[in-house]
Amino acid sequence: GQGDKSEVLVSAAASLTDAFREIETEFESAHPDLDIVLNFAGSSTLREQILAGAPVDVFVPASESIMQPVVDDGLVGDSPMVLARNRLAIAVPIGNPALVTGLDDFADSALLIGLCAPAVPCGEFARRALARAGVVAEPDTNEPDVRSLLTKIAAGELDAGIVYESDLVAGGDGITGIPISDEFNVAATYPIAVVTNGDSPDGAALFVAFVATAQSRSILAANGFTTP
Amino acid sequence: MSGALQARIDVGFDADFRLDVEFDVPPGTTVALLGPNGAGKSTVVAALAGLVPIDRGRVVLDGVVLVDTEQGLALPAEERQVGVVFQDYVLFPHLSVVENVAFGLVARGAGRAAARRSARNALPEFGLDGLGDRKPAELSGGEAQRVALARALVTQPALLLLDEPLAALDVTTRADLRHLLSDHLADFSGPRILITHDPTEAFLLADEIYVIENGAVTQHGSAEDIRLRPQTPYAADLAGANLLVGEASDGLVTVASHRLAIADTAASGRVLATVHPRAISLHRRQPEGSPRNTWRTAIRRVEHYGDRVRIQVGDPLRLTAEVTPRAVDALGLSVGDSVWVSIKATEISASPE
Amino acid sequence: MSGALQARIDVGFDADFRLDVEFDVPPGTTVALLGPNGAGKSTVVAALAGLVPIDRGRVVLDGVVLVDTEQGLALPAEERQVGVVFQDYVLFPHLSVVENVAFGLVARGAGRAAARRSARNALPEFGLDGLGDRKPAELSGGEAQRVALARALVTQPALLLLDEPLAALDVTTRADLRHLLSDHLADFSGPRILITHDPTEAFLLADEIYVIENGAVTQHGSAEDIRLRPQTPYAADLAGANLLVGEASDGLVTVASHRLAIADTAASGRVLATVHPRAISLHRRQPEGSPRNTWRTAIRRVEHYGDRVRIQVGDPLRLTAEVTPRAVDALGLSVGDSVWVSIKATEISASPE
Amino acid sequence: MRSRTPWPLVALAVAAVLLFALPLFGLLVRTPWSGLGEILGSEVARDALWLSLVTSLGATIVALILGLPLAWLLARIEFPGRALVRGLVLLPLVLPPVVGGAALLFTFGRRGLIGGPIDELTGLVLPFSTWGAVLAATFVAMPFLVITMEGALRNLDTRYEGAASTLGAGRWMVLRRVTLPLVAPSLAAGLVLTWARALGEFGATITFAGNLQGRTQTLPLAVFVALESDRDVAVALSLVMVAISLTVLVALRHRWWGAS
Amino acid sequence: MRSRTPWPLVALAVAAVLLFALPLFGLLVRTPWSGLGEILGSEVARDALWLSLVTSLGATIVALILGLPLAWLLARIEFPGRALVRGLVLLPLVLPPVVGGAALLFTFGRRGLIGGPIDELTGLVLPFSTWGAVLAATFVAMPFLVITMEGALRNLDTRYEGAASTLGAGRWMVLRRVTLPLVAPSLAAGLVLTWARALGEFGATITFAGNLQGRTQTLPLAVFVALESDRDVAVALSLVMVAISLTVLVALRHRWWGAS
Ligand SMILES: Nc1ncnc2c1ncn2[C@@H]1O[C@H](COP(=O)(O)OP(=O)(O)OP(=O)(O)O)[C@@H](O)[C@H]1O
Ligand SMILES: Nc1ncnc2c1ncn2[C@@H]1O[C@H](COP(=O)(O)OP(=O)(O)OP(=O)(O)O)[C@@H](O)[C@H]1O
Ligand SMILES: [Mg+2]
Ligand SMILES: [Mg+2]
Repeated sequence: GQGDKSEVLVSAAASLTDAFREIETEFESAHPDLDIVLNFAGSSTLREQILAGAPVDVFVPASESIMQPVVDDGLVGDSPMVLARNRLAIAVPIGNPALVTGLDDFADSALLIGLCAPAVPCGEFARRALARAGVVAEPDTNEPDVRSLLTKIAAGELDAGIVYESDLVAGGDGITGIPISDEFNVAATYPIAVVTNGDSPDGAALFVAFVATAQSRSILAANGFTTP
Repeated sequence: MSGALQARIDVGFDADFRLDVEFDVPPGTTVALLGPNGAGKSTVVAALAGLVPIDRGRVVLDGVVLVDTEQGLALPAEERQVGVVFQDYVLFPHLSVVENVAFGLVARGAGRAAARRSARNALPEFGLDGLGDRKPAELSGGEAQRVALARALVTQPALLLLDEPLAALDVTTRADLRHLLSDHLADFSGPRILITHDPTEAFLLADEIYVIENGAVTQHGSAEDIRLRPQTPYAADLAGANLLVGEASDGLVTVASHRLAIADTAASGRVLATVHPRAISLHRRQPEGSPRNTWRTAIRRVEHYGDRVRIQVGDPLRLTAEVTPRAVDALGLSVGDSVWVSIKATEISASPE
Repeated sequence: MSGALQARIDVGFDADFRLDVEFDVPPGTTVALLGPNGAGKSTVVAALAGLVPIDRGRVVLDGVVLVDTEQGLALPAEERQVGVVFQDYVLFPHLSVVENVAFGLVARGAGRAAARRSARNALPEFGLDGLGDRKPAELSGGEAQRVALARALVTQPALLLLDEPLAALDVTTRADLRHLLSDHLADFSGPRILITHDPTEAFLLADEIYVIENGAVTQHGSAEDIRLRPQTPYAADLAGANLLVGEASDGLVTVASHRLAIADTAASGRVLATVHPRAISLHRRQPEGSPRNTWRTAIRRVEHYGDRVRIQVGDPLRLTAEVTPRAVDALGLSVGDSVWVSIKATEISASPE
Repeated sequence: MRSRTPWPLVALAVAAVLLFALPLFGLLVRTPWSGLGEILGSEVARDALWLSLVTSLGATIVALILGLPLAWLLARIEFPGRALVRGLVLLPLVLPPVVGGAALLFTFGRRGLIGGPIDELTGLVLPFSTWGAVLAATFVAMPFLVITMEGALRNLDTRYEGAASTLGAGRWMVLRRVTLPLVAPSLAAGLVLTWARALGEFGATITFAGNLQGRTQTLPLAVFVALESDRDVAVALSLVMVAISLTVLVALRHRWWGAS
Repeated sequence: MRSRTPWPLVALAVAAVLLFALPLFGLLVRTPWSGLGEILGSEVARDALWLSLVTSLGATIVALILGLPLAWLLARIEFPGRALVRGLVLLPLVLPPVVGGAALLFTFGRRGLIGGPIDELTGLVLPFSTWGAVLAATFVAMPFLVITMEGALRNLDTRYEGAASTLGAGRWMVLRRVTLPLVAPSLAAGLVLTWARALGEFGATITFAGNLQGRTQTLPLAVFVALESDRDVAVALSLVMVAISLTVLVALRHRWWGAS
């Protein structure tokens, strides 16, 4: 951070990395007196920090369930609003060696498939999508986060997995995406809220307002998110 | 400068061994501790140096109380001015010879460079020239012992504890260092305690000798005392004499049911009788003449020591006689042979136990 | 069983020290190595045991080639049947006395329990009863040395290397273990090498003596040879004799510009002349009579050894004389006094260098 | 000596202990003691506990078998590139776990350098299997054994080993009966560090072996997943790990560490 | 002895080395060598590198100051609860990093047991500050120093220290001139393990200290972020860590480790 600018500490889910870096640049040129400090980590890690009193101004986790305990603890000013949604997609290793075509292939026990763990949002949503498609999947692994699922797909260890669309945009090397049709697709919701622990409530409010602007929405869209 | 040492030490390891001794060493004198292996000599050193806590006792050096268990007082080792040559040297393996010798000087406040200089200057005196930069692992046994001696002596402590400091030295160096030590000891005004297994060394270097056996002092006195009137078999071995314990009455001593005539007709009760090996004669045939004690027995051992031969005879009294090689040849003595032993009554000195 | 040892060893540490020696030890004989500190005796042991690689040489034991540098062959230590008593014992600190002694038996294939039993049975012989369960750190110096001795002897190796095995023992135990050792050695058919600084020990236990100085053998022969004809000052010290190096001609030896008459008129060229201390007489006034060598000098040192007194006289010839305490008292000799020295020509034996 | 307490040292040591004890205390304060029994009795918890024990012990054993020889070589044998090998051993410590896991995938994965041939020859696929979890834990934990033992072996006086060999002990007996007992305290330290690190291993396992209950889901993985859904479960499972390691160490007290 | 090469040992050791070397090789194969210069010259990379060096060195120093006394006490002084303290020291190894970080937050956070009072008294807030990153790294890395040194000190023959004290050396001089030099190889091992662990530290740091570029974002955290946006950057940054640790260890070779 620079000199006497006031800092706004934004704790954002790691999947928002690229999008929020761009938004930071835009925001800071619009508000030269404010310095956005981005804190990327897994949503639950960020939540633990806030619950332990970390001086965070804005919290943007990857699911509403992560936000809930923070709300319950009375650490959120206004009730959270929805920042963006992230739709699911099928990820396969580049070249799609197992010739996966859609959700139906997840029932093929000959394939090595991976999902996120049911307790994790991406796992919960993936299972909902599969249920909608009437597919009974037996995953070979229940990855605790999308990142490790993607790593294994990229390495060719898994023939297919269900991830977020934004993941295919960011760091998607070695991965080919296959869209999931709207009728089955489920989207994760990214809530955003001002945290009362923070030292810059005004800056926080400005930032939350800024992410709702069209400028920000186009950045989010470019990174694979859908916006409300 | 005064500087006497008064020590009363009581310390035990487990139930097996207990050391309970008392010394009084005036300044400027050397006390030699002699005793069998495991008698507790090294334990005395450790206790005086502050390396082993004592159970009961009091040690005063030069008016300073080092330990007093009743007052719960025990000066830590580094605050006692005690120089120690350890039986197994305990040289610092990571330091060179010069650094080992300089260690005590640095610890006592000398500058690093000055200490090294003094240490290096002291090396020739101990026959260590040219070895200054070696590590202890690169020294021979005798060289290591000299380093240990140099390390302890250069600090000029108020009390010197020397645990078999010459045991690993060759004959020439041993004689040289014995002189060095006796010169050093003469200059050095504090008390010193020397442990040795070599009676000659003790007789040469010590003013007083303490014989320790099984944790207790069994005899102390001048070299002459020990030599002439040893009180225990160990002390007799030290003196090179034969020691017999018996019951005296009317000019006779009864030892294990064997009777010996002695000159002292007044002696009575339990006595220690000593006979010097050279006072015992051996004969092929029953001797005639003055010796009042003669009996027949067998030879158990024959040992040639250069110009003397020591012959041990068997029961009823195991005694060692010393004769010349010529006599052995003349009499044709060898192990198992039957011989006559004769001892003049005047050669047996008896003293009450 | 044969079992001789033939060894030719050449090994050096840095540039400072080089050992280059050759031995031939027939089976059943004991060779004593004597020599000043740092002469290389322990290095011989390490090289024979296989703990130090040798630079050049060949060692054959009982027909088996242990090392041959020309063939690039070196049996590892564990495949040589060599028992070693190390100068500093090197007992295993984590094992009890019994386990230390049993170690070699286990290593040579005995069952764990059987080995412990034999080890425990061997302890009394070495004066170690009751110490079987102690750890080495809980032993006195002499006790530790006995464990080292027991550990090496129980395995009955084909070659025994004893590096000052009795140095830390008390007089009584030393005599006992000397006997034990000489009995053991008598039973033991292999060759053995004994290192010692004690000439008596060497003379008693060894069949042949090698004097090593500065890495080389300077003299070897029987105890008698060394005692009567020492070839170096060190050997003379060993023998307790005075050694003079001089030029002989016409029944005279010139030593440092001083002339001594000798009996052997045939001797010529450089000779080693030895004089026994007891053959040197001291007088307050110029002596008259037969001794052909008399001169006047000063007393440098007086040392009392029990029943003998050794007196060193100063220039022109530093000699040690041995006299009785009675003589010292009678003549009132003390350091610095001027005395007359006399030596009979027949008491000086001269041999070509 | 023995009697005097060195207060400045004690003060620093107490500070060190507090650094470890206070966070534990903080954790205990926030623990949901009431629901604990139920959480710990669950199948997920039991599976994870069992797997954690298996993989951490397995990793420790493999580390011992491979790591001890390496430590011995590093300490005793002079060979070119020794410093490089020592540096290599530390890689798993400095590599971020995810990268380490990815590197393992490149090597031992189905399409990896070694994993490919292994798969073809034996049909054994390391990722997603318990073997994979053991491999990941070994990779991460073995450096502790190697580095600790190298230091200890370097410190050891080789004369004892020499004396043993003159008594007829071959290399193996010397190692077993002399070398290792003499460095026992350091070996205990190395093994404990290795085992504890393997027990706590998370990053490389998750990346390399995946997260399948009963097969690769060890306690740390279960904790991580639980953090997403039920914080109480996560804290409770963490306490299980704390309890295991404390129990093991207190139990080892006399056996291994030796009396002082 | 010296001349014979123990082949079975060598074979096992080679297997161990391969376990470390192959993944590195796998990583090198996938490294984007062309873009490397640009990536490493970026501000993010330079900040992270600098911070990593500062925090890992800082943590090593703090671990030395606090951990060495603790190791000494554990090795030398008999006190009740010693085994418990030793167990406590291992906590950071077995606690999942996120839980460890959370425990640190409970304790040293603004609302924590200690953090609250500290904040009120000094205004110093540890989380989200470089000091916090040092604290997290210390918490995680110090156990290695403590456990390694305890083992080494237990192995040490105390007679040398006794001899030094008879020569007049006080406790401090004995420590500095006798004890530590005698355990130098183990101390080197302990310090290297500590430093490497601190350098690679990720979980507790991201939880406790946050992930703020230039303040708490060390190399492993930067790798984590890079994984979300550009894998090439992540691999490149990982290689930086590998390079640093190899460089340091190869450089330390003679100075510290001592010739064998
Ligand atoms: N740490 C210990 N634990 C138990 N017993 C011990 C310990 N140290 C020494 N001892 C025993 O105490 C007794 C005295 O030992 P000390 O070393 O004082 O004997 P010493 O007279 O010096 O013998 P030496 O002439 O053999 O050196 C011995 O019996 C020894 O075995
Ligand atoms: N590792 C080594 N490095 C360098 N020099 C050494 C080493 N070991 C021994 N020496 C030197 O080699 C020489 C011979 O040593 P050795 O131990 O064989 O002597 P020694 O005859 O046994 O003497 P002592 O009677 O004192 O035991 C000595 O000068 C010694 O300093
Ligand atoms: Mg002793
Ligand atoms: Mg020697």
